This record gives sequence, structure tokens and C-alpha cells, in this order.
Amino acid sequence: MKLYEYLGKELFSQYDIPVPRSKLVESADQAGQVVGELGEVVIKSQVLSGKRGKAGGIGFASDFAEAQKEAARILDLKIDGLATEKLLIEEKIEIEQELYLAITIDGSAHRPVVLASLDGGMDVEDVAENRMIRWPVDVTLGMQGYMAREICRRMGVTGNLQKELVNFLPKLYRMFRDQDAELAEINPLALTPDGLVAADAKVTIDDDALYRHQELPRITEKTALELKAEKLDLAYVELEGDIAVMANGAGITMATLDMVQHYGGEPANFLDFGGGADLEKTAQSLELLLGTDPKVLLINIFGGITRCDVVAEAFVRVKENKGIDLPVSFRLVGTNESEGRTILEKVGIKTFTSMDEAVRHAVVLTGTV
Amino acid sequence: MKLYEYLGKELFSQYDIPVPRSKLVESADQAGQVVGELGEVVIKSQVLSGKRGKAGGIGFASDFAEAQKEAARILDLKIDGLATEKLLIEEKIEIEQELYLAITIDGSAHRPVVLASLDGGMDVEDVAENRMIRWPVDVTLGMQGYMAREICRRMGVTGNLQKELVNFLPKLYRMFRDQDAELAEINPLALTPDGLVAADAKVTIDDDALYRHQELPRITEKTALELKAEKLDLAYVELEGDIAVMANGAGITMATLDMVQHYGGEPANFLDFGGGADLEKTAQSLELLLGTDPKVLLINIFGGITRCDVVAEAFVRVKENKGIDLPVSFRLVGTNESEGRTILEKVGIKTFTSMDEAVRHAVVLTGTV
Amino acid sequence: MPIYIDQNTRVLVQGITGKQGSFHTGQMIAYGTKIVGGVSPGKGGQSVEGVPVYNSTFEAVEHHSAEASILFMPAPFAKDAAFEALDAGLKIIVLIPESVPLHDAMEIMAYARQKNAVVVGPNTFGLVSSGNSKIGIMPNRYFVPGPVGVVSRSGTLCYEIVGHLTENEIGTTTVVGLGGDRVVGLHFIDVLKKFEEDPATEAVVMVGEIGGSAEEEAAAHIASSMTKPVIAYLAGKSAPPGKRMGHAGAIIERGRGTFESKAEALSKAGVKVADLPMAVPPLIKTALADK
Amino acid sequence: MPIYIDQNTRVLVQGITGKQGSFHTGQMIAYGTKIVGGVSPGKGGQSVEGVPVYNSTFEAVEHHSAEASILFMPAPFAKDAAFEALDAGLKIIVLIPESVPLHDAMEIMAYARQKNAVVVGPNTFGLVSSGNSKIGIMPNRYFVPGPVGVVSRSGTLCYEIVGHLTENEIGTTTVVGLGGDRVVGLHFIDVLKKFEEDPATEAVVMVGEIGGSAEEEAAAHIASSMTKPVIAYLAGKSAPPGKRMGHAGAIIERGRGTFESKAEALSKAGVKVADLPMAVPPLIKTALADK
Repeated sequence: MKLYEYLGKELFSQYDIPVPRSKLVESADQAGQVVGELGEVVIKSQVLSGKRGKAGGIGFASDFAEAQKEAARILDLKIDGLATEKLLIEEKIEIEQELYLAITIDGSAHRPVVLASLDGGMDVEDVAENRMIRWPVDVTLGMQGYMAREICRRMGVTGNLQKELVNFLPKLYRMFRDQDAELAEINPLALTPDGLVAADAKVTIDDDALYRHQELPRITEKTALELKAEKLDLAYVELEGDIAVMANGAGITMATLDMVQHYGGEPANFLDFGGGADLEKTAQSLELLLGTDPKVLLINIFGGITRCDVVAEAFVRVKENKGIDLPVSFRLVGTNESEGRTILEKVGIKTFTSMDEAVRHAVVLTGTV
Repeated sequence: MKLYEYLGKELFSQYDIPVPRSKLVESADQAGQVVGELGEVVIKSQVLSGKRGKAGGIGFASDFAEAQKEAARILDLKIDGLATEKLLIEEKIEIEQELYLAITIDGSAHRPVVLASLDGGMDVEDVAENRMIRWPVDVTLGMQGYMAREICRRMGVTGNLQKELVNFLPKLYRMFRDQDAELAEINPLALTPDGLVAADAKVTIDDDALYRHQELPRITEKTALELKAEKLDLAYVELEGDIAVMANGAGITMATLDMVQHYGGEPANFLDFGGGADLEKTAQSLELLLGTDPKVLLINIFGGITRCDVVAEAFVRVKENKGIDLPVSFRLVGTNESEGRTILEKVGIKTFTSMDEAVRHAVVLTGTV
Repeated sequence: MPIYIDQNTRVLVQGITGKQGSFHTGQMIAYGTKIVGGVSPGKGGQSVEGVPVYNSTFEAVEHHSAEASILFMPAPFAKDAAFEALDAGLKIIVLIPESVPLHDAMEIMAYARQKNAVVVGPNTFGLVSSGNSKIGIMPNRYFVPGPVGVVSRSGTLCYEIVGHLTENEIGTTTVVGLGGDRVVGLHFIDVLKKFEEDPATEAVVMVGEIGGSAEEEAAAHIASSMTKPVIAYLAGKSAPPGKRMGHAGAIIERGRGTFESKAEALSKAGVKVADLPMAVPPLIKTALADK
Repeated sequence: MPIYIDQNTRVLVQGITGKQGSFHTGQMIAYGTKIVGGVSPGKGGQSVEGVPVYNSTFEAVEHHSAEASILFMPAPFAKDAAFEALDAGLKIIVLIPESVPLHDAMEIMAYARQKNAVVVGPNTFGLVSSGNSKIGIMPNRYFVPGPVGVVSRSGTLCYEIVGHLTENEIGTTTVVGLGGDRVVGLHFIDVLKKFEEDPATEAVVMVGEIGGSAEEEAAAHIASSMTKPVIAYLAGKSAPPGKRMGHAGAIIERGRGTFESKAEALSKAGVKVADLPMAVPPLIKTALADK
């Protein structure tokens, strides 16, 4: 779960990590009023997009009128297709130097990794490899003072900035760990006359650990349908095409989409209804897909824990209760395959045993090829 | 630093470890008033002695008069030579079963160790070896749920009591770790109809870690002179004899005391003024010893980092400024030995090179042999 | 010579009394796996599919000197159970649960490293030494002995491909599911090394997907150290950036982990990348024939 | 064959710019120790007694591939420095500071175990391979080569006894200070094992004291596994219970750790317990003559 900048900064404050003084507002007038309190300000759209700056989502103001005008402009903007609902108004800070600092998870080392660079302000991909220090963290040790000092040494940081960073890094790591973050990125991390200040905050919390963070608000980037699927415990992603795809397993579902595209079709979605789903869940998955108004329905079942007869029964139930009036391409193999096939044949549905044939048939059914 | 029971229980409460409802009082009248609030009560002397129960330091009462009487009795008592200044008045709890639970440090395994037994209420030494479960804790893992379950299994604990203990143990460990405890003992740990309750609390905090626990009160069992020595950063212990002993190093000081006793003398104290002490500290050590009014002064210096000339100069300074009018037996070898000897000879002090001779001489000087 | 496990490997089932645990205990026994005991706190003394149940893993290990364990339990309890298994001295831990928190997974891996143990998963179907023993939830019938080692990040897709091999009468030595999460214990490289050393394995199929850099790292390893032929299939060619495709690791983020980068790295390392699952068996046949 | 260290052991001094650190750097160099670098955060580029100073232990290790380190710093900073030394790959860590918090010491020992490193101390005088190298703060002149291994919980008392040996023209192979704290890295048993294996060591002196159970454990080990003669001296015979005699570990608590229990255990194990420090050399002479 990605956190809005202001929420990330609220977390930072809990861990004694300095952030600029700020106010969160929702209208241009409110933005104007804040200038009186904070003096010269930066006005920042609170959207979950990495393109905020380039898209004009940040403005500056030093009086009421300016702030009002800039805020209004940003509230009208679409950034990466997203509207701005909240603005973070921050005091303008005096920046002597801009650093890059992040902690993320290195899956191949199964460890957190600290990324630190003196080239703050740049995108992480644009920083030269030798200018980006990577420090893999042993989770049994955490981030200790000597590690922070060593990171500084490798960055070429000395003196006061070193002292600041050695104090700063363990706090950021503690936040990262305690909050089950998978990313905590500060870019730029600003050196000001008062010390280091987190000028931005990109924090992502591990979805699988949200259950231990009831205090965090729930933020979603999902569509209404994706949310509905989430409630049903289905892995569902909306795509642009017209062939609705349903399969059991993330890898096989991806492979099905790839094959649809391989044969010239366009998948309407990714829907993995998982292994061993019961009749109810399978039926709900089907109903969800029908609600997206696709041209063709492609079902790809390789039954391991998943029982073919259960899938077939679910299909028949939905067909009888709600009607399935679009063309269907159905592949069915694995556990209880013949029982499933019999059930479907009774309602006039032919099944394939080959995934390849089923996908090609689905593409043909769209009539676009 | 040993904590009074009530302070230990205050710590327990911070870690969500159940303790009986209670009030801390300092007079018999206050004790009487508390009965109104708590009903039937236990009145417990707050002294740092393991013999409190056997010495009559615990009483029971169910009304004002009884409580007043019992409290007065306990306040008049000397327990292990100690007076009671505070009384802890606790609600009487309904005990279904008494357990023993402690976490301490096993030096030979350099680990904490959990001690747990179904034989609560007994002294730890009196519990049969096979009835006392010992679980060494890997400090990188801490106390996890499965460990608590396994401790229960080894104790033969199941059902509800197991659930209670599995919940209880990690809290006690967290307290032990966070508070830099070297001992956290609950005896008895009482199973009541409402679950486990810590009926007693023996908590000792590591003196060397007190600097990170400014929030804890400072409790001392030391005499005035021992406190004075502590301020001077000297390791000083008062003993019963008449030969004041001063040496540089804990082991050599102990060995000196042993040798004094070996030759029929009685040491008045243990004073290790450490390695590499400067003139000031050495002089202060001497002054401290002279203040104890011994019959003989025995100084045993084996100079490594400690310089013999510095010790000699300190001696001369104290002799000249304050006067040293008791017989002295002085052993001096090691770094700058001849310089030191010259300095002392000028003021008429003969030195030994052998520890053995110096100790025998000191004993002779007491005139008791 | 089987790798990781063989027909003598003594296996515990942690969470054996649950629905999944008891079902798969039966399936594993049916495959030939030596299930020696089960663990379910508070249910010691029961028996599941003829397997004795204990209250703690320590207790089960005391009685049966087991070497491996498979874990079935809700994700929030996986860390405690995995630590118990490691602390009790088990050397192969198969973590079936999905949605294990990342930080829990990292702590499990750190402790496993200390204990010199192998963790498979989490979110894996497990591993199988074909014809000998399986510690996992894969359907029994597709896993028949033969000369091909298979290692996969996903489950059903792996069955699909192994199914294609089986149809073509190509069996497997060992099939390992790495798990679909971002932090897993075994990686392609670990298993590729084992296959390279295993005399019974003549060719290898790796089933990868978008996200992470495991395939790129595997490619570098193959280029430098593998002599046996490797065939790959990669899922997620059509996936748009920024959308997590079911698996926690299957996402193209910040331009990394794309199909193209993986396919290119593998091709450069001499790996034939199949464009469809059904294209794997012909490639394997060619590879085996070329030997 | 020296144990733990020899004349080629490459040593770092952490906290080299402090008063103690710089003084003992000079002393160690004078003894023959190969001090290759020093560490003092923020003071990199300086030099102490001709030894280059670095900002971090990693940096010093990079430049000098050191194997051992001796630490001089106030106790609150000892844990961080010890972890740095271990993380940087050093295998012998001598912890001079006293008053290191117990939990810090336990964490250091746990990490050292992971890293297969030896920690000497804390609150130790260090160790010396007589005539070869010393990593510690002991006075140089008493440590001359000979056939006796010495291991001690205390410092000056150890010098006293080694001094008696020297007066009697008995030299030492290796002398190890275990440290006076309750939690220390090396124990009697560890060092006794090394002495047993060391062909140069013909007899052993152990200097123990009241508190803890290290001497009793050593006695059990000697009875079962030592063939070389062991002479012991134990301090604290006259100490009253409940009074900590300077050393954190030197206290008779709950009836444990008494002089009598230790002396009895050692005697039963065949160890001659000297009643006075000066009684050690005659016992050693007899032991050496009996060989």
C-alpha cells in the first residue's frame, strides 16, 4: 500500500525524523490562508504518482493570492490520470545540499537494502551506479551506528553531514522495520542550516502485513471492480482488451494473457481465482467477469487442488441464474476432469483439453482476427 | 541494582504483566485506610531481602484495625538487619496454583536463561533439578511463541495454563531485555480465576546499563562510605576486620584479603583502586581508608599500568597533609618501582617487594598475633 | 542421486490437523513421502492419516528425528512455526502459506542462513523428487521420473509445463517451486547449481515470470557456470507496468523486471526461451538429442 | 605452535587516538605485536606511534587485511565497535573496556558465534603469546617464553602469579585474560582445550575467583579431557556472601560460586589448588618434573 506523501511524513515524525512544517488542505482558499502561518511555501499535490513534479503538481507561493492561484491550478490538474484531492502546503526550506536516501527490499538477497547517494533530486535509475551506495542490511542486526558511518564513508560524506546521517539512518530503518514498509524513499533528503530534513516521502507498506497496522488508513489505487475482487479474495487486474480471462494460479493466468496476445487477441483482465476455490468463490469470479461486459469469456483450468467438477458446476449455476450470453472458450483438465466435462456438456458447452486450442478459439470468437 | 517489589511491579505493569491491585504506604494508619479500598489485603515489607517471609515481613488483614496492627508490627521489624520504610498493601488474590518463573543470565553460556517450575513458592535452590525447566535464550531471537509453548510442554503444562504462560513469557522477556535486567523473578507466579498474576517481583537491573535508564529511581544497599567510594569510582566493600587493605585490581585485592586471613588477620575492607589511577585518585583512596579508623594499613601494589612513583607520591601527600599515624605495611613492585621506593624512603617508609612478607608484616602490626 | 530430498527423507507436517494439512498429508503419503509426524499445538495425541500428532515440533523431532518439514497455517503464524522448525534442527522447510509478511520472510531467511537450512517458499507448491518423495501440494500424477530438472516461480503454470513434458513422455528428476513472493528462500541459481551437480539431470527447464531480477541473475550464472542445456519459459510478456499480476513479485516497477530484459539475458546466456508452454517439450527433446 | 595469535597476527587498534589506546599501541609495538592500523571515527589520516588511523574498521581492514582487533573506548560504545569489527571480518576481538552492559555483551557474543570469531573479555587485560605478540594491556616484561599456559579471570593477580613464575625462571606459552565480567567471550574450558592441543604447553595455571560456575565447569572438563597437569589459584576465599568484590562476576549469590565448591571440584579433578600465589611455582616445578 503506497502512502501519500503527507502520511509518509506523519510516520517520519513519529520516528523523530525531521520534516518541514506543513498543513494539509483541500481547497485553494485554505491554501491561501496557510501562507500566513508558514511564510513562503511549497504547494504539493498529494497523488500517488512518481511524475508529480514533471506534470506540474508542485507550485510555490509567498502570499495569499499566489498560493490560492497555484493551489487552484494544481487542483485542476490531472497527473498520470489522477486528480488531486489534497494539497500539502509546506514551509519552503533552505537547502544547502540534496541527497538521495531509500530503504527497500532486495528480493534476491532476501534482505533490506539501503540506497544512498549524494545525487539527490534525480530519479533512482538516473544516478550513476558508482554514485549510488548499496548497503544490504542483516535483519538480525538492523541498522547500527557503525553501519551508518560506513555508508557515509563510502558516499564520501564527512564532518557535520556525517554526524547528521549517522543519526538519521537508524531512525529511518526503525520506521521501515516497525511499519512493515517495503519502500521508504526520501528524495531529496535536504541538508538545511538546521540539519537534515525529509523534503519528500515515498513510503509503501507491505499489503500482507497491513493486519498488524490497524492504525494506518487504507489507501487503494484499485478500480471499483478490483476492490470488489479484493473483497472476494481474488487476484484481479483490469486491462484494456475484450477477452475476459479466468484461470487458477498467477503464473498460468499470466501465461494465458500472453498467449491471447500471442494469437492476436487482447485480454480484458487478469483474474486468478486461486487454487482449490470452492463452488461459491468460482461462481463469484464468473459473475465478476460477466459484469465487465467482455466480448468473449476464456476459462483456463488446470486442476491440481482445483476440482474440474466444481468449476463446471459453478459455471452451470451462473449460467442458469444470471445467464451467460457471450461466447465461451473453456479449457478443462486435471482433477475430476471427466466429471466436469460431463456437467458442461449437459448445458451444451464444449471444452478443450489444450490451453493452446482454447486460447486460439477465444481469439477467433472475438471476430477480430 | 535491586528493585523493591513495588518498583518491580510498576515495571511489570508497563509491560502489561498482571499484578495485584495495590497501594504503597509508609504508616500503619495509611495501611488501615487502604483496606477500605482493597478489601482483604496482604501487607508486605518493602525491603531488599530474600528472607522477608521467614522473618515475618508479610502480614494479612481484612479490616482497619487488623491492617493497622500488622503494619505497625512490620514497620518495627528488622529483617536481615534492614528496617522497613514502605509497605505494599495488596488485594488478597485467589490462588489456584503457584508457579516459579524467572529470567536470569547464564554467564557460562553468555545467554539469558528462563527458569520455570510448577513448584512455585519454594526457593529456587530447593526445587528438584528435574522439576526446574531451563531454557537458554538466543538473544538474536528473543522469546517467541513457540519457545513459550515448548517450555510449557517440558513443564507438563497444558490447556488454559499453557495459553496463559505463552502469553505471559514474551512480555516478561521484553521487560527483562528492555530494562537491562539481570534478574526478573516471580515467585510465586499465581494462577487465579482471572489468569496469571505476578504475586511477587524480584527485579535486578544491570548497574553498568543504568545510564540508559534515567527514568528508574536509584536504589542503593551501600553504606555511606561505600557510596562515597562509588562516587570516586573505586570498588570498595566494608568488612568487619581491622586491617585496611588497598590494592590495584579486583583479583589481587581479593587475594590480599585471603592472605591476610590466611596469616590470621582480619581485613577491614576491600578496596580496589583500579589500574592506572592518577595521583588524585590514589590519594582519595588513601584518605577514604584512613577515615575508616583501622588499626593497620596494608598497601599492595603490583604496578603494570599503575605507576609505583605515583602511588608513593600520593602516599606522601596524604601523609603530609592529613597525617598517617597508624602502622603501614607497604608492598611496591612494578612500573617505576625504584622511583617509588626512593620517594617513600625519604619519609621513612620501608617497602616490601614480596606480597607475602607485606601481608605477614601487616598482621604482626595489628598486635593480635 | 536425488537432490534436496529422497525416498528416505523424514518429513513432518506442521499444521497437520487443518483442512489443507490433513488433505495433503494423505496426498504426500500416497506419493510415497515418508511422513513421520505432524504438529498441531494443543492437539497432541491425535492421529491424521495414520500419522501421530504432537504439540510441538521439538517433541515430534525428539520422537522421529525428522529432517524436513512442510508448513500449513495462516500467514500470520508462519514465522513462529518456521522458527520453531529451524530451532528444532530441521534442514528443509517448505513454506506453503501465501501472504506471509515480507519482514517475517526476511527474518525466516536470516535465521535459516544461521542454521544452514534450506527454506522453500513461501507461497510455493513445494518440491518433488519424482517417483521418490514430494514435500508439497502438487498433483501427484504429473511427476514421473525422467531426465529433466524443473524449477519454477509459479505453481499451476509449472504443472502445465510438466504436463506437456509428461504427455511427450519426458519425465523429471526434481521439480522445485521457488514461490511467487518477493522474498523466498531458494532462487533459480541455488537450484540450477544442484541440477548441474546432479548426474541424473540431463537438461533443465526454468519457468520464470516478470518482476525482480532472479531470471537475469540466473542467466549470468548459466553463462558462467552451467554446462547442461537450459530451456526457459517466461510468463508476463503482456503485463502492463505497475500492475501486480497476482504474485507479490510479479510486477514491473521502475522499469525493472520486464519480460524483454529477462528473455534477452537468458538468450544471451544460451538459454532457449520458449514462446509458448507447449513449445517447451520440442526444445527439451532437441536439447536431450544434442547431448 | 602459538595458540590464538602469533608474531604474524595483524592487529588493529580501535579507539587508537585515545589516551589508553595510543599508550598501549606503543607498548604492544614494543613487545613485537604487528599493529597494522588504528581506527578512530573522524580522525582518519592521522597517525599514532607510526600506525595509520582510519575512520572505519572496514576501511582499515580493506587496507591491511587485519585478523584481530583490540578495543579501547568507553563502555557505552563498545557494542557498536565490536559489531563493526565482527562485521568487517575480524576473528579475534579483545574487549578492554570495563562496565560493558550485560545485554550488550550477550549480543556481542551471539554475533561472534555467528561469525565464528573469538571474543576475549570484556574487562580483560587481553592475551599474549609470550615472546611473539600481545594484544592487551599487560606489562611487557613478565611475559617471557616458557612451557606454562596461564588463563585467568583477573589481571593484576595474574601478573602477580606470572611474576612469581618468572622469578623462578619459568616462562609461559600463552597467557589469556578471560575478563572479570559475568558475561565474557572465552571461558576456562575454551582455553584449556587449546592448551591441551598445544605441543609447547607442558602445564597449565588457571587463576580463578569466586562467583559463577566457570571453575566448576572447568573442573569437569579437566577430569574428562585433560592430560596435562593443571595448577589453580582461586581468589576470594575470605569474601562474604552477597558482596560483589570488584569484578562483576565475583560474588557469592544464592549460595553458588563459593571458594569451597570450586576448590573441591578442582581437587577432585586432580588439580592442585595453591593456597597462596607464591605456592604456584613450586607446584608447577613438581608438575613439570613429574612429566
